[in-house]
Amino acid sequence: MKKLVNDPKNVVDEAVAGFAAAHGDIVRVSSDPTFIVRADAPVTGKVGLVSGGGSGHEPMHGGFVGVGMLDAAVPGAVFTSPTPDPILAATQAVNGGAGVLHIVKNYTGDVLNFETAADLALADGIEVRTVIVNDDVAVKDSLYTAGRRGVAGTVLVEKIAGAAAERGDDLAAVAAVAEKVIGQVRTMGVALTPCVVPHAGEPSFTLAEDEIEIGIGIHGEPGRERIKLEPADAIVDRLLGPILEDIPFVSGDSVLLLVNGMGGTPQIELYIVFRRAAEVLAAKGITVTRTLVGNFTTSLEMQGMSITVLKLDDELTALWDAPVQTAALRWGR
Amino acid sequence: MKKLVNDPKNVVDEAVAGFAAAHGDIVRVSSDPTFIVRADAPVTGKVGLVSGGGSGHEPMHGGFVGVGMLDAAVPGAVFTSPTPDPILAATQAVNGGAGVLHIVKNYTGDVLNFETAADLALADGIEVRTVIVNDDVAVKDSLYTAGRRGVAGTVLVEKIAGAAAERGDDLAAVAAVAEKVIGQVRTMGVALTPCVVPHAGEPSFTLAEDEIEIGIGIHGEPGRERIKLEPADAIVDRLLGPILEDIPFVSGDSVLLLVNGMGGTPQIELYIVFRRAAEVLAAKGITVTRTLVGNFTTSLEMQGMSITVLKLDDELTALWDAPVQTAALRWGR
Amino acid sequence: MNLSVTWAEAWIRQCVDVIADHRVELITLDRDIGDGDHGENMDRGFQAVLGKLDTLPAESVPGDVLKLVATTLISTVGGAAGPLYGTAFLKAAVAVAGKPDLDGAAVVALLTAARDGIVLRGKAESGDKTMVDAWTPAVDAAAAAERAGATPVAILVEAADAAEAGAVATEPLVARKGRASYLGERAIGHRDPGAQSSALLLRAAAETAERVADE
Amino acid sequence: MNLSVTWAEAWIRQCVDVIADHRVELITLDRDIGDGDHGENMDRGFQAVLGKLDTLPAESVPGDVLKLVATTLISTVGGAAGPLYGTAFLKAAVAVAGKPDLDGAAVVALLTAARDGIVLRGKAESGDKTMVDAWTPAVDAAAAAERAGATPVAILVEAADAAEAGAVATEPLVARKGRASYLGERAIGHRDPGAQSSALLLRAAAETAERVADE
Ligand SMILES: Nc1ncnc2c1ncn2[C@@H]1O[C@H](COP(=O)(O)OP(=O)(O)O)[C@@H](O)[C@H]1O
Ligand SMILES: Nc1ncnc2c1ncn2[C@@H]1O[C@H](COP(=O)(O)OP(=O)(O)O)[C@@H](O)[C@H]1O
Ligand SMILES: [Mg+2]
Ligand SMILES: [Mg+2]
Ligand SMILES: [Mg+2]
Ligand SMILES: [Mg+2]
Repeated sequence: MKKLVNDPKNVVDEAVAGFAAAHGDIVRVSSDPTFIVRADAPVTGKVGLVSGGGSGHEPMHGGFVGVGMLDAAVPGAVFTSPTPDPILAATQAVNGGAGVLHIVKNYTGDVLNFETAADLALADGIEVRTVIVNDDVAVKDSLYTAGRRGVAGTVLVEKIAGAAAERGDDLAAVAAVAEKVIGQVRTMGVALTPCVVPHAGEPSFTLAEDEIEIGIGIHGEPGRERIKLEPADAIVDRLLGPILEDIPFVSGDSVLLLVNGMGGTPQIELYIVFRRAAEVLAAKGITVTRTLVGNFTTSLEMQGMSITVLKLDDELTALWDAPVQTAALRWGR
Repeated sequence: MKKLVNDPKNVVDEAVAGFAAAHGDIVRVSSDPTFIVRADAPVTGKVGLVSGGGSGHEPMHGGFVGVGMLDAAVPGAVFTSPTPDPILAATQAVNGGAGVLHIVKNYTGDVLNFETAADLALADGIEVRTVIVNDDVAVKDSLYTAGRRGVAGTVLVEKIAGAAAERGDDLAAVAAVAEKVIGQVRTMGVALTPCVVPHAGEPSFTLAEDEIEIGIGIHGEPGRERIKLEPADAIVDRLLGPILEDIPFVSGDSVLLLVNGMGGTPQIELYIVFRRAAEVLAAKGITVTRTLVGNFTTSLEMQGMSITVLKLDDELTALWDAPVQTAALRWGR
Repeated sequence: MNLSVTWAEAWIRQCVDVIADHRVELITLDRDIGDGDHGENMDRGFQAVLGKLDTLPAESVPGDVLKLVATTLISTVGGAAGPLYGTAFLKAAVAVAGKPDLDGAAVVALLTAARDGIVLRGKAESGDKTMVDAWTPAVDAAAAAERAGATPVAILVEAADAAEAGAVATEPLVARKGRASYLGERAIGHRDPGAQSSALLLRAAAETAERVADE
Repeated sequence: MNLSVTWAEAWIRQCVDVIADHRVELITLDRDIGDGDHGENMDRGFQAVLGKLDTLPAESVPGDVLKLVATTLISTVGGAAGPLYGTAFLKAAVAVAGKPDLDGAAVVALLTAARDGIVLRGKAESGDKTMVDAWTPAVDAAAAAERAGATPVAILVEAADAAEAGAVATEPLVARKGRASYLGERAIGHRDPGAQSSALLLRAAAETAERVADE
């Protein structure tokens, strides 16, 4: 294992300290318990947005804290959902009196820990609503599994719900916008290489030199199938198929297309992927009106990517375009 | 070699096409010869800024084309400087009548190809000035080498000179600001793993499982020394030492601190590095007033990073803060 | 002989050691069919428990020990295992609350409450390839032994044996809960890490009960 | 026998083949002490040349062939090698401009102009571990042979031999120009890729001259 770390046990604390040092204009950081809030939290009268989960997916979620997006992010240990204490503390720290929305990716650990924190916050008199993001179409039969996983689509939920909160929507309305995005966003990913959790010191799985994993999760959970490496275009087609069938997306739709790097993928490859994905969508009469390309929901140093498609309407488009000022996403201010 | 590519020969063309598809609001793309210009080029009366070089360093330079930064980027083949034709064409495309600045990283190939293009542009009646970026302190004795290399400091030159051009400075003034940045910026990098050029198909060099290369160049050129892997803090200290000695940076200085990922480094590690670098600077009485953390000047999927320190004054700070709207750097609009 | 707070504390101290000793094994199991953190999560949690055990008041009863474990695991483990084990110990604590020492029925109540807590939170059924597949056989074996008049020590030994067999029996299963469920058929042949850690904790319970009974 | 446009064209066609055949070798040499693209760059350039050779007017002279090669390499190779070889062929073309066929003195003038072009652009000196270390011995050997009255074919054979020896002689050197200069002592033991490609091009010149002379 080759990593730029000191003691593996301190990875998250040191990174959060570095994050605070780098982005003091946008965020403040609490240690013990560890969480990140926007510099002006709590914003009186505004719904607070809290997300979180295991670390190792940066910039998600800390990179999305700031005006127009999240009010707080709660990083757990690497690939391990945070405990209720910091979630509760973050919820308290961002409560501006209009209630707090928890945006939770659908993993047993995240769901249970956020659930406990929400119960405790409620007992504290804070109104909490929870939305569960589960955009990963790689999980086929969600009846016989822990259900679809929350992956890169989470970024779009956080941005759009964040804009709704910023314009003054109440908790029910912000939750409704978040649910709307969750209902219209689908993702599927591929891994070319595994990643190494610092405290584990060894790859989370192994792939032969000519193998890739289609439908990978963001913690290295396996996907639908392991196949031989193919040209980029063929891989894109494999991912887009299940995504487009699922909702389904149809001719005439306007969509946001996100090509997300898993952490170790050169950007040049992400654009090769984007090119094909845009081409396929165009051929189906689907118009890409908004785009995002880069590392947003990563798996440490994993090579690979995911493709996310979100069906847009005027409301979602306007909320997407609204100003945002975070470490990782910024426009309009 | 595992990459998301189709035919390795088409990597750059396909990526540029994808870039155009993803960022049509910011850039236009010309193919044959291949270059990227901002959507509103040429801007009448504004000095045009052109940079370029081998591909594989994305987002540099295409990701920095847009309002407030570059007017054009010319991508060569992977790790191969572009030929004069597209440089000339880009120069013509961005000439708004106020002349064009070529921002060139100090590699023999880049220097020679830009030189030819500048000669041809001059013959065409376009006034061209050239600045050569050479911020890499890893190259010790530049008398006996091809000279210091241009690495991540280039991003800062492009941003600040771009802001100067945007505010209406004339060609001599924009060139002077660029030279000022070049005079005050220093960088050094480290590689944990090599990278694989698509058409070569094999790693550009090899490092044992416990080895790192201190002073790596952005094409996998070797650095000062190959040492055993150390804790992140120790590596940071090794890079910062030569950087701070060089100008030198002294107590009381205000600086911009850039921690740049080489392409395959998890962001969590970049922030661990940032934390230590900020700590070391603080201990020396040097104040970090501006920051940048992320993948800006990469070497494909290489794991590693570089640290860049730029001495700031009020003028450079104001130019850094000025609005910028590119695919990879954006604020203020 | 009934089990006192001496046993409860000895049990938890042994859990600390056992989990530390099996940290890598649990990481490896979780790497095979999960995300490779189970051993690290559990070790982090029990190390935190170790740091808190000395804060227990002198007059504590077994339920107090279990409650301390519960709150500490909830606030330090994270992931799926944190809330699940946290709830297990919390419900177990409630089941034996106030009792200075535990007879056979109380031991069965403790184990049953723990298992029910896991099921309540995680909604897994038997055969879903989770820690429930260690706990439910353990509870069943304990109840049967108690009905047959076994001592608390013997009940815990039966429970530990059954939990170990239950953990082994997860190997041929396809998972329907937790991360391993994404693997489909590919989970077959791998032991569930949570079932394995459960078996370790229950074996520690039995061993410390035997030791305490011998003293 | 003087060398006509038939030779010039045959030379360049053979360069296309030789570079394609040695693409991987040149990439490997450049990976060792550079950035691993030299073979790819040269192959891209000469493939482009191949595509243009048929556009040469029937009445072309050797200088026209060289000029076509120069402009094509400049606009397709990139990197350091593109401008350097481009300038070499351009200066060579100028040196023999208009001449329908080349005697020994013209061949020496061609080679000298090429070498001078490389030095003009790249500012490398002998011993800097660059392509100059193939060209300068080649020019010197050619000049000596010409002074001794050798035929154009023999002059080119001498030049090719010297270029090959020069390329081999770069191995023990520390580089002072190009990317290999960053390696310091670590460049020792590796042959310079540009010197090697230069030797290949000059060997192609000699072999095609021999072949054309035989026909
Ligand atoms: N719904 C559930 N019900 C019961 N046990 C579960 C459930 N989901 C997961 N588990 C248990 O949790 C274990 C994994 O714990 P751990 O690796 O610490 O958490 P995570 O899966 O969040 O990384 C699994 O091996 C399984 O025994
Ligand atoms: N200043 C120079 N003068 C002469 N030859 C040079 C100089 N710099 C580089 N070269 C030659 O160019 C070769 C490298 O070419 P190539 O790999 O195509 O370009 P790049 O170095 O830009 O990747 C070197 O092996 C060397 O022979
Ligand atoms: Mg986990
Ligand atoms: Mg090159
Ligand atoms: Mg796990
Ligand atoms: Mg090269």
